[in-house]
Amino acid sequence: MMVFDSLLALIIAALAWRCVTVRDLFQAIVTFIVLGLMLALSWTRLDAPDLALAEAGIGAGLLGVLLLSTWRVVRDAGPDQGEGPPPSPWVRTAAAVGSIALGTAFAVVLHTVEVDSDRAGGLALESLGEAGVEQPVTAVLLNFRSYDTLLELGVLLMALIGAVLLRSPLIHRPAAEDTGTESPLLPVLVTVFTPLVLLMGTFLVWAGAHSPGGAFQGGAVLAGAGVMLVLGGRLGGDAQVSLLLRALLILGVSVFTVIGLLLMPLEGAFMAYPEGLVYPLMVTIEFSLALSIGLTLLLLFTGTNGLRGAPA
Amino acid sequence: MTEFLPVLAVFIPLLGGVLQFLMGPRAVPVWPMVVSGATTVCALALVGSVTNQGDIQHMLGGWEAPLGIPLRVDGLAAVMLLLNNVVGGLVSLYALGAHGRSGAVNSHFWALWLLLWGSLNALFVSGDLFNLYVALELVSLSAIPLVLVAGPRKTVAAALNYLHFALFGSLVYLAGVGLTYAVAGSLDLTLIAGPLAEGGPAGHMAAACLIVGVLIKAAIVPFHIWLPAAHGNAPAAVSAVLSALVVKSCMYLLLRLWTEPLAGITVDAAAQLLGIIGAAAIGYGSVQAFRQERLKLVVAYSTVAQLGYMLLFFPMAVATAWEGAVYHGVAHGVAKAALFLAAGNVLLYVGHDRLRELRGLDRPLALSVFAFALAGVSIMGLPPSGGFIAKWLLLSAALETGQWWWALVLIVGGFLAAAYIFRVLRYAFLNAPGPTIEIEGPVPPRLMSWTALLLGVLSIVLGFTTAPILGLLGGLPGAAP
Amino acid sequence: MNALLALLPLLPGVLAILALAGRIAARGVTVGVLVTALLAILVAALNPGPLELPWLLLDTTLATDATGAPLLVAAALLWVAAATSARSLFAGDGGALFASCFLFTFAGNLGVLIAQDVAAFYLFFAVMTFAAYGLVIHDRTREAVRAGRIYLVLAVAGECLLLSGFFLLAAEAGNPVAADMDRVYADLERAGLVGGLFLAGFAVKMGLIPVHVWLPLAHPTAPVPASAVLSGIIVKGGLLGWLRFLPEAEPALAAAGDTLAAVGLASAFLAALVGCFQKRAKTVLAYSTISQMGLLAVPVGLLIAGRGEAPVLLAVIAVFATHHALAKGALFLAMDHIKAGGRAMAMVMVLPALAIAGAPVTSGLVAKAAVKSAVPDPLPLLITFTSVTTTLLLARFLVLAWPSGAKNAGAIARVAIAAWLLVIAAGQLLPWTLAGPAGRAYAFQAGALWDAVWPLALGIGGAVLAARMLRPWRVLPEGDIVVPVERGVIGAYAAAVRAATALSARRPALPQDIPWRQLAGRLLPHREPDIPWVGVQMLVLVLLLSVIYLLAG
Amino acid sequence: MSTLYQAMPLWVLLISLVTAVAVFIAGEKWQRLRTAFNLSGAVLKLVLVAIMLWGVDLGHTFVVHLPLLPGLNLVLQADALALLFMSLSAVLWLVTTVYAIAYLERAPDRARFFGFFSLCVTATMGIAMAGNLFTFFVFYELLTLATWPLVIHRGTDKVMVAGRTYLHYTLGGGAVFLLGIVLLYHLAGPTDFVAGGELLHLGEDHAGALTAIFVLLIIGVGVKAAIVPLHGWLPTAMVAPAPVSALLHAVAVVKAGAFGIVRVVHDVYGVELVQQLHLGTALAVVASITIIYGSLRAIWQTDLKRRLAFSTVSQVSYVALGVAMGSPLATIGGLVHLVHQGLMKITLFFCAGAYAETYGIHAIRELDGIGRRMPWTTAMFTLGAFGMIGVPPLAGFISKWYLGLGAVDAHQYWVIPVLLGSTVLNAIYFLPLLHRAWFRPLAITDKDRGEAHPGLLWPTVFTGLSAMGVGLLAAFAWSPLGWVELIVVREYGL
Amino acid sequence: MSIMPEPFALAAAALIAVGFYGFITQQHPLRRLLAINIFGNGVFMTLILVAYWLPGDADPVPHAMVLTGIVIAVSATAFGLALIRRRILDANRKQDHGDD
Repeated sequence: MMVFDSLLALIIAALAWRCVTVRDLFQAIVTFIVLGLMLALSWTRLDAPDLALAEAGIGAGLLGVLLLSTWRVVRDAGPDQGEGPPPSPWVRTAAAVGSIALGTAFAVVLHTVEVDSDRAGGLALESLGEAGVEQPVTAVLLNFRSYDTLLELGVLLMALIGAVLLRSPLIHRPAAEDTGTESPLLPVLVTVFTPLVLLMGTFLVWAGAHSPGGAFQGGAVLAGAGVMLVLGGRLGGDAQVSLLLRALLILGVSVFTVIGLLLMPLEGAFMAYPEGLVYPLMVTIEFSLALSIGLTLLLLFTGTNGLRGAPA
Repeated sequence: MTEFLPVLAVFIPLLGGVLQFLMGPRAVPVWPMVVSGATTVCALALVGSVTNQGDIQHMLGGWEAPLGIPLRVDGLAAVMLLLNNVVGGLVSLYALGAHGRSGAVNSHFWALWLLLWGSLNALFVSGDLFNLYVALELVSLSAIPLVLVAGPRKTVAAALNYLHFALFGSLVYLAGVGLTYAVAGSLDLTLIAGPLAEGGPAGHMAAACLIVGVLIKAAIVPFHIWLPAAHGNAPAAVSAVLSALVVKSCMYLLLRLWTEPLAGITVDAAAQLLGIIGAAAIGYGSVQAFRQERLKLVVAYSTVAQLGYMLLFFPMAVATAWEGAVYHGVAHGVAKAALFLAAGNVLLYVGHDRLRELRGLDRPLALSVFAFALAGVSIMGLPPSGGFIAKWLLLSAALETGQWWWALVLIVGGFLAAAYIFRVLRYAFLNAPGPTIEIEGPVPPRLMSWTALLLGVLSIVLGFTTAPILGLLGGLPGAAP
Repeated sequence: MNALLALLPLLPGVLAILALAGRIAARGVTVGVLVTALLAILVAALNPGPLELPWLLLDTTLATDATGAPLLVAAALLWVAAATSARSLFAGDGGALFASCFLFTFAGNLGVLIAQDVAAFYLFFAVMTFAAYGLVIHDRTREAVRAGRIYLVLAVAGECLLLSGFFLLAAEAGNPVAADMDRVYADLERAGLVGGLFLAGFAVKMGLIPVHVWLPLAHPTAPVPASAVLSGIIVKGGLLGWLRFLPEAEPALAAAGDTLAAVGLASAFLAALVGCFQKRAKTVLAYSTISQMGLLAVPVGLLIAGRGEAPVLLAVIAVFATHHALAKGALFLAMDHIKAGGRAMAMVMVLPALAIAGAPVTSGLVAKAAVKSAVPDPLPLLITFTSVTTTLLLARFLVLAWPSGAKNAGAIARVAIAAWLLVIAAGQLLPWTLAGPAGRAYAFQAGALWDAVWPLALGIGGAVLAARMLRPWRVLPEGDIVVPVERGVIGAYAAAVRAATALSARRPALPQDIPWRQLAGRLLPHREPDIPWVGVQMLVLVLLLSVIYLLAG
Repeated sequence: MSTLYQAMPLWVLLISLVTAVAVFIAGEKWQRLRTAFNLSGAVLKLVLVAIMLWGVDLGHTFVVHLPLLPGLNLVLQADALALLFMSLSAVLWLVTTVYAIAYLERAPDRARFFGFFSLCVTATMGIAMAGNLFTFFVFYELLTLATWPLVIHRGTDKVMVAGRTYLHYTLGGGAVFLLGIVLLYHLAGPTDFVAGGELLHLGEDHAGALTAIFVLLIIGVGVKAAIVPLHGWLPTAMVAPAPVSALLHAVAVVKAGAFGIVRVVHDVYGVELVQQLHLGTALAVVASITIIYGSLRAIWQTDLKRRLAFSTVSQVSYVALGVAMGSPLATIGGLVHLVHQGLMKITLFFCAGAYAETYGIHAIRELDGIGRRMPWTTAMFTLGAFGMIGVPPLAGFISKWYLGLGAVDAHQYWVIPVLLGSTVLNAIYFLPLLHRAWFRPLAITDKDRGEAHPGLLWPTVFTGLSAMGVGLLAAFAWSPLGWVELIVVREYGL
Repeated sequence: MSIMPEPFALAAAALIAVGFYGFITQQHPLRRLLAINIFGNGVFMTLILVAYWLPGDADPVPHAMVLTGIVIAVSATAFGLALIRRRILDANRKQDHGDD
């Protein structure tokens, strides 16, 4: 296994190097996507299948699509995009030397780290019984450190508002039309696969309580389904936004917060759940989260205020 | 009830922002104002109860540390909350004038602003290293879109630069968090110091990453290059918040990290290095501010300079310096908000903010010019003002620790500040004929003028309210009482 | 009763302010002067006790004394005469100003005569001095302005000397009154210095050589009535200063007193000689004043030096001062009258001229005789010799002043002539009265008469001879030594200005000229550094901090 | 004594502060209301100061404490010395207000002017009543800030340059002063103003430090007192409107500096310590140089106000000279000059303003013959000028008198030539001016507008006669001299 | 931990170094975003290693942190991409106007 690990590590390093040094932007993006997949692979090797899923789905998949569609805009715009001149050789050399030093230092430091079990994670594993879910990561995300998760949803929402702010005055149609003409097969594929993907997403969310998976992964898959629909021309961005859509977007945050606040006087702490109700509450929260995450990611992809069904 | 206040202080504005997003333009301006009011009241109640009863701690989810995330409000947090919510409330009032009309952009503004407000409160009450990372990101990612409210066309480049730095800075910080967790096995701020000190090289690297990450986010020279464009081009209310609170929150974080998790491995050389960076910031920012040709850029560079003062705490690290640095943060926050709001009024009325063409402003915009002048007094560190008290404390600390060179930095910094502040006033008072007003906009609504003035007056009043605020702050953490 | 003392300076002072504002007419001024003069004579006659005003200035004391009282009478008469003949000057363009200056000078003059403490004396002295400037330059000619300037320069210099003397005096004695002066000096640490300063300071007013130069410049240019009071009574301010603020027979001041006497004697001779070589009558009179004041300085010097009996010397001084005040005043006033009245007036004028020369029967006789009686040998002889030079001088004066022919059409008020005649008459009577029986008797001794006659004869003879021999008559510049001094000062000033101009041309830039913003531009680039550069710094900072921590840990 | 009575310093301060705010609020529109505010504020303040004057004479103490930090209090106290300066300010504020109302009758931005004007007086009052160096500094800097808008009131480019110069000097001085205070605070703890100072016990161990701090403090206050070579701002600031020059040069700014010197020498260090460290003579020398230098420069000024400004440079250092010599008599001279110079110089500036306003006269050569058109103004000018020269019975004589006595008393005989030199130089630059005004033929050809506006004339007459009155009635117990003698008795513990 | 080099630890260090290098040397905003993400991935990798080193089951806390971190990084990157697109579109529009 050591050989495999080493090879994987080497590939990762090489891909990273290629990604930042390759001249062509498209190749850099593709390399980045591959790097994401390789990372996902390596993380499964490191007992982190949830993260591998998330990285593959969000970090490589969704972000990859987003990168590629941006690349299209960049390509169409031509060479001059107002970035600064390339840094001087001196800066380059200094950066190289410094980075190598930093990397070396980091590697050395990582090798000096000694880990014992007397730590927060150990405690989390011990307290799993009180968490209401069996999956430790989900327990941490939705119970022990649920506050982080809640705030993180805020980040997502803000990124979306930011993107909406940017797009709102633009009359820019996402690449729906031109993708539509690329392959006649795509709409069919979309029609067939979308329900499957949706189903898979729902399952992932559900499974999050017990095994790898959860709201983020599920949401990512849901978003992926949406992206497919968009690419297939079934769904399009819209300048108008419906109240329903918005309600769905904020569903996760609202449910999470409101449950926390409502139970706060009873339980004496924010986001503390009564013993018997932990599991149902978790599931409710998880589903609403997944829905909101998926929708947010999708809108981040289309970069529009809202969505509308497009005639097939 | 008291222990719920930190949660409410975070979630009233956060939920308010989210619901604003849901309700859209129709809710403007009633809903945002209701939320603003509630937030301010709640936060002030929180500060009040800290004043009366001492520190407040709330273990989220009922999980004890190190498992759960604690919300803690100690003196430092309470002071920052006070600043945040007073300035926040006043900026809301100002924004009622500037963004009070219904409309998609205004709706987004309010949603983002309330979210930002909540995020800042979240940052100040957080007692967990990783949660602070999330809060930092929350702050950045609500702040950057707010810059865009001024119209994407002229702000997009600034926002992009801002984003690069914010994102990179928080990842550097996150690397520090990771290493810290590796050696300490905990993320609770109060549990880290000891293990980190014994953590060997990993602990050292963690400290370096945490500090540099925060410095990048706090726009400390030389990591400031994104700041002037972003703060200088954002809408006035946003500029005020960004300069007064957002970068200040990062400085707050640095103070907290230094005095809590990093207290065990404090190294004098590092402290001196931070001091030198601070001095460089003061010098560089001030000179650049003096050279700018646009009003808002002057004010923005002033922020670059003023942030340096807080860094002077580290090399001195005595109680006086602690009080001075924090008080400087407060005074600068209030004064800078006033400056930006006043500048916003100028921009609104004149249609541009090119300094050389701002003549005879004091007649149509007397209140705003006056507000600018009052706040300028504090920025220059002249009495009677909050800025002066801070400067006095820092000066005392410099002499107390025998590090007289910081005293020189403080004094020269005051001069440079006077140079750019008076340069602005000079143009404002100039009576000579010449191009005055290109596009005569509306005279700013009273509300906008008076909020700016109120903040200006507040920055003077801070010169007299030292005792209660420093009483609330308490002494230097870890130092013998 | 003694409140009248306060009225003396106050009344003309108030009038002066009113005059300045143009609130009183020319006649009013004259009447005011007349009323004040009557009051002054009343005060001199009643000789009330001192008036003490502790709340005023630095505890003011006003009183008449042995020298002050007769001079008060003389001043009253002279000022009235001057005021009556100056009536036309009070009217017309600049008249109000002249009247105001005239009244202020009058106020100061009266004040000086009755002020007993240092501060009050200095006050009145200054008022008199500065107000008299307005009299000197009344004609506004270049000449007058020059005279005024030199007058002021010397006056200020004198004030400075006095002020420093007062400082030294008052530092130890507070604000002493004249009566206490002997006691004060006895305790004084630097009696010699203080006395010297006073001597020199008041000498300016008295016109002793070498600080006499303002007199020959000021008198010819000032209007006649002004010259009359200047020469007649104002210069006596210096005398009073000496008498009031210098002790009698103070050993520490013996040398100073002797010096004064010597300088006085020298002045008496030199001024007379220089005066002979002048071409204007009023200038000659001015030199005569210098000469006479020099003579007057002799007994004062002796008094201070303690040579001779103090009461006698004091009495002598009073007699001589009164005599000179009235006689010289009358002579000056005559300058106007002979313009209008011709020879008749000129004839009258001869009387005071003879008096100055010390001719028998005139007041000059008793005055000079008194002086000679009080001084030790060989001074009487020298004083007698001064009569010769004085006679020469006055001969020169008469020659110059004598009306050449038809009398001028200019009318002169009868009251002015009456006042003038009154001055002449009083000038003859008052010294005789003051001299007392002993003095009168001494003056009529044969020796004294002879001493009066032969110098007169010699002088007249000399004058005639000189008139024959010294043709063409050589003329010395007015103010003699002031001419080279002035030239030197002007040259030095011009050189200094040139030097200063040259210096200022090379003056380094002042702070406000420094282009701060350009400097800042040099210091820092306009563009912010780009991200790569900043990124390198991030890298460096991370590594640096790590290393620092590592090394310290 | 009730607390309200005890807190008189606060009320005095608030009166002018409230006036300032009220004036700002009344704005340009409500002119009458504004004027009413202004005048009633000034009168009320005068009344309050009079009450305090009476109280202090009876031995009452007025102290207000506002703790800012541990060991750092904002202290307002009214001792005899404070009241000297306060009375001067209160009286001259009223007078100048009346004058300024007339002077700026048709000018724009009057609300701004009068607002800052009142603020300026607030700062001056604060300086007068400051009970420690910290408080003094607070108001000292406030004064800088409040006067800047007045200096640049006209708003032209030239004026702005002057304003900048003003700031260079005053802010620089303030910074140095602050450094001195902090150092002293660090060395000796809180430094309250106490007669005789409280630092004597440190004299032996920290002689070097104390000397350095003294120099810093004196530089700090010396800037405002226009001690050479820190005087450069003063003549430049002459571009300000006449009432500003009058108040600035007679009362507020330069006097604040001079007053600061008095406080530092007497109430922080104490005469004994100052003499022990040989600082007194050094300060006296610097003051003397200033006196002579200022007078010399004044001679060659062709602009009336600039000449007066250099005259101020010279005259204000009399105060420093007086306190530096360390003799009670000299101190009397210095302190009383604080008031006397104020009265005389304000008169002169009022006159200069009246000339400028009535006939547009700025240059000295335009003064020719003006005495005929404006006899009262010129008479007052004459009084002021003679006062400056030191001619009795004017105020300047009394000051000079006591300074001279003090010099003898302190055995600093070299001071006497300085005083005399100053007298001569004063005569050199004032007498020709008077000559022009009275005796030259009229230069201006404008139509005869007669005397100055009554609003300009009467304040001038008042101050001019006061300048004479305080000299004439110097021996009177309630005269400035009498009050100063009281102060000196208390300061020296005689 | 161990003397033996840990391949993934080296990979994490490499990602961090390369990411930093990319952040410095890449001037195109999109590529700088990529570099930042690579740096982030290095940090995530570090956290996962820390979790992995816990004796017994993997430590869930760093995992949760990484998950949160990924979502934040992705949303920020998505926003960044929107910014980049917008900037390019603005530049194009400006160019068009220039041509007009």
